[in-house]
Amino acid sequence: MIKSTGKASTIARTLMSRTGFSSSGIILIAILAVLPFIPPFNSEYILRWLVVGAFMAAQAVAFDLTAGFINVVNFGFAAILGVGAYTSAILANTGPHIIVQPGISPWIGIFIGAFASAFLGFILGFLTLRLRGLYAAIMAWFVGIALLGLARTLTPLTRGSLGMSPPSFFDTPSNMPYYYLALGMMITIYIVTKLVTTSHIGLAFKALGQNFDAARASGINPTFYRVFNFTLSCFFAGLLGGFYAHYFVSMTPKAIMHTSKSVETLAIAFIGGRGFLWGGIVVAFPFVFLLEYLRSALPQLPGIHIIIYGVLMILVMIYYPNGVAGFITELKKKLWRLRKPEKT
Amino acid sequence: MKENTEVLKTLGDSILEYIKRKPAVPGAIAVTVVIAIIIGIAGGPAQVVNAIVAGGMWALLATGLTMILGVMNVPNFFHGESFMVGAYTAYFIFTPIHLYLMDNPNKFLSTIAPFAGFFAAAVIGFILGSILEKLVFYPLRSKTKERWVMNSFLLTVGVSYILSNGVNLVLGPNFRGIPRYWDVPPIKFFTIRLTVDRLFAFFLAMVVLLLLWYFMGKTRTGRAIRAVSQDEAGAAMVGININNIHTLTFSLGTSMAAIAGAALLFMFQAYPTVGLRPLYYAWYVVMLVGLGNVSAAVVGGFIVAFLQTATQQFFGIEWGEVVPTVVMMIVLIVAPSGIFGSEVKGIQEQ
Amino acid sequence: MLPISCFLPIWTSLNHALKCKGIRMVILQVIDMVKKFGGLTAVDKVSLQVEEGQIFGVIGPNGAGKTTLLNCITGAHKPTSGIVNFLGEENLAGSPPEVMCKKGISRTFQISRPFPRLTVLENVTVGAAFGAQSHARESAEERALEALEYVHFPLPEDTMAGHLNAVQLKRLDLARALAGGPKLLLLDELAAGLTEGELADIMKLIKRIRERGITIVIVEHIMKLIRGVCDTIAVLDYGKKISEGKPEEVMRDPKVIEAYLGE
Amino acid sequence: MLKVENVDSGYDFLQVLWGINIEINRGEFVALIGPNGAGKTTTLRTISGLLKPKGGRIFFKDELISNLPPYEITHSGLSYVSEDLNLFVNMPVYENLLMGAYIIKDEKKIKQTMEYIYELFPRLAERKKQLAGTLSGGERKMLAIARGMMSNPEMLLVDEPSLGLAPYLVRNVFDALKTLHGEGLTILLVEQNVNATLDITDRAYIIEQGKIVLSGKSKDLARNEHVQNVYLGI
Repeated sequence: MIKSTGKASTIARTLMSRTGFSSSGIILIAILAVLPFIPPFNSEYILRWLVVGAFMAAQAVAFDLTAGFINVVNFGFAAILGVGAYTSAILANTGPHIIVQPGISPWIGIFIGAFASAFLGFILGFLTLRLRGLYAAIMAWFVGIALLGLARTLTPLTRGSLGMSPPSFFDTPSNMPYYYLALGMMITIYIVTKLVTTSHIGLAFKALGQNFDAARASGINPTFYRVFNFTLSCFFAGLLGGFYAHYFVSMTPKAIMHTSKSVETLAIAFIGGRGFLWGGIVVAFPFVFLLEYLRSALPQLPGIHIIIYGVLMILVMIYYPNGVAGFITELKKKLWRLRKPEKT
Repeated sequence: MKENTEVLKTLGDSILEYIKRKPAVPGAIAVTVVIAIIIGIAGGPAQVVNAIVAGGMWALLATGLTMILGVMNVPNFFHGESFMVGAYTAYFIFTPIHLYLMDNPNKFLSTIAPFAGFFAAAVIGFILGSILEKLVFYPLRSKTKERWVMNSFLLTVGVSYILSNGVNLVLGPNFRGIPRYWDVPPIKFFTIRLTVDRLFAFFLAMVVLLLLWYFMGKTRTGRAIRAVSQDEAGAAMVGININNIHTLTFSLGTSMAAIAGAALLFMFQAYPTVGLRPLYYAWYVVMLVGLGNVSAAVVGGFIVAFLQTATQQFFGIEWGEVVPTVVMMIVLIVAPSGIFGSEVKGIQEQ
Repeated sequence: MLPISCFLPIWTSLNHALKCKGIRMVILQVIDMVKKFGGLTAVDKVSLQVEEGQIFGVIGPNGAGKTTLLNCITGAHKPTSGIVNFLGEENLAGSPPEVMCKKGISRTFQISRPFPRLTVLENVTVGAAFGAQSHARESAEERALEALEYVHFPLPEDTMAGHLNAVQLKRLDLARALAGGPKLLLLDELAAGLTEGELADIMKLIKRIRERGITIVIVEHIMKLIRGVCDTIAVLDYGKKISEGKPEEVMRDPKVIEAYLGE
Repeated sequence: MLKVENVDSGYDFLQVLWGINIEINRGEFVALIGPNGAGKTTTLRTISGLLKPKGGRIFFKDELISNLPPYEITHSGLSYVSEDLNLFVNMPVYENLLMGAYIIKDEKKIKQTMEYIYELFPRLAERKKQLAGTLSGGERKMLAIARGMMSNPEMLLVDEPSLGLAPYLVRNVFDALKTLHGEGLTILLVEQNVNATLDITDRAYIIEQGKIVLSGKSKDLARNEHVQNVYLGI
């Protein structure tokens, strides 16, 4: 009996370490889970910010899978997210505004949308296969612009710039269920990404991202791993796109697919720390709060939040290229080194 | 007589040799000519002329971009914002003069008034470039060179969003434009009607490019810029102050984009995100011809302008971004470093 | 004096007889390899034969095409023409590097190519996990540790590879190549920049690796190392093979003395 | 003329030089000899300013230069010909030479120097208009040395000019250096070709593992037991 609990706890511990949840990670998640019941956060108004925070955090994790590991900045990320959103929205449509009325439940549509995005990611992976670093980033940007153009052009399906109003997930005005849905998605995406990146696949990603030729000479097949990486990252993007469609219930091509949306995700992921995955999560919530607060407090200064994003990103890139997560990790190491002599 | 044929023969041989070495070059030019002829037949010669005018501008923009890339290895994402700054500068310089001239007509002054706008845009662009280089890229460079291309690229992305949103904050999202610089009737040329503004924009682009060519090829400083782009350590060894050359190059590139913005004010009104399309086309040219390849960027500008005109002609204006991207994908699959090949060292490294 | 070629048929049949008895097998065979860069012919019709268990040296002045030849064998460059046979598989020339690695050819680089933001252990684990004898992650890590120990890596395993110096990086490269469990190991100027003591150390290490049953091809500048460990050497000059044989013989070849050893 | 005082130097995570002392008088031809990786190139890079010393001071013509950026050191009359040459490969030979004279503004003087260089290296005169990237190995070395000479330096630092050259070309390069020295140039030469180097230089320093272990007249060093053992293979 005792032995088996011991075994169970070891398994739990390995699972914890594999999924990357340290005790502080568990505490963070617990706090996020009870947050909607604690006073300033239990108003619908603030709750909405929390939803956006979880949504941005999940995006940052999915984005970091490509940017932080295989070193390709996917500038078409927002556009691919938009493809997921549009697919799900079109599938859920019942109204006469567009030519098809499949009326599929959003709960199914969101996955079909994710697969559509994954397929695009698959293609993007192949397209950028022979291109390295910068070329791949610019190519992804072009693809993003083309997708945005398509969403605007295919008016019979998307109503073009007028935008669509897909149905919502839940039949309630409350943000509460959406918050848990977003949080759940964030945690799931994080766990899956972490599992992949701590396995030997993640090692292959990092090797390819840091020295392409040496990775190949060590027997890593670049085609498989890069395409796999893009496909997975874009699958998550599509999933989040579906969430966007059925949460905000109104969308235009520019509002979700524009390059500036990719840049927002990029800023959060990079300020959080490239290749750390959890950096984006730590940064996303305070950021969304700060920026939403600024937006509501200073309505006379439109776009101030993007300027702050920009300035912070520049400062981080110059003075702390490993971001917040890198800073925390180093701090921890230093503290640990300080504590060590006391022990002995 | 005999000498002449001999010269022609050697010339022919060297051209043949060149074609053998780089078959993509005549191919690209041939494709462009074919597209131009098709446009000419389907849309009339006016379309061809318009495409040539636009081509001059994309060439100017792409040259600035590719120069910064070649010399500093900085892939500039705020080139469009430099364009925007040029447009605003020209607007704020030209409009008051224009209003004054409406009350006190003066033929000479109204002829040269636009030049004040262009000149101011060039100067402001230059100053902006120097400030940003010293403020943003110099610190990064002195800090670390690791992952330089990607990091500097992300810095330019940050700068781009700060600039466009900053302008939005200060000046608002309103469009500010002018109908035309010169209030004179368009020039008629067979069936083509060409406004003086367009003609002049093209002329200005060509003059700037010629001046740049002279500067890079024949002057001491221009040679120093080329030297830095080819071997930084070697340049330092012969006594070139690399930091100054970097700042100068950056300022020149920014200034060129600003001139383009000023010259096209009659077409692109000034507003905070006006730079997006020019940025897209400048990058399109640079990717198409190969990163850092300055002379090829000029040819590429025209190729892209014809491609763009053809897309609008045959698919409609709303396909303006979709079709070129598909073409780009095909080109990059065939030639991963552009039609004319990349000349930037280190850009492939990670 | 009879020309040497008269003895060739005899030598060939002798070799064949030995091979039939399984005494020495040819593991790598390069036939008429040519590699051109634009107008420059970097490797010009080079043929090599490396027997199993041999330490084979390739020497020559700078720019003689040694590294290019190596790149053509490992697939990093696509040869213009020529044949590569390895371990009984015919005509592998032009296969991508990852395929060659899986087939059992590992290499080190002239200028080491680490994964700078991975630890030393992770660097070597990459080699172990994706090399010729790839296994699951855990056992890959064990084999990586073993390889690090084998090459006497002097620093802790959790050092970031980006913080190593050139000599340590060469060791890391070697450990990574070994961890893949190769049949054939190609070493590109492994000893550049070493002191006398380190040189003796690396020579011992190379011999130990051979004792594990790994065939080794060395591209090197340092004659002392070549003389100390190689069974056979080939000399390249301006892309052509100008001599081949036992080190002492080759050193006496007037062509080699003229081209390489100089004054 | 050049005085290197207790210099420590190296790269980010690696110190290569440990308290190097070198002193060279005007008009001397001095060699710096040592095995691969001993820090010869690092020494030259540190003197020329491409690397910042971690400790110690360097004086040139009694002026402190160890805190100056490389281009100012070139301005003060010290020219460096590096091991990897650092030529401008997409420029023709004459433009490379022009770049060498970057710090000189007097056109006439540039022209004179260029003519003198062409006399010294007739091979370069023949290939004036050829791109530097298409020259052969020996011609490149010549061009690098010629470019170093174009700034009319008072002292030349030359890093392994014989590396990868055929023997007769090495002799050419060494002859050129000898001629330059004969005309009053101070030279610090880094070499692996110990025999030939000790033959043409006045004095030499031996560097091992980042420290100067021996110094003295070249003739004496050639007879030194340690040198004979390690470098001359006797």
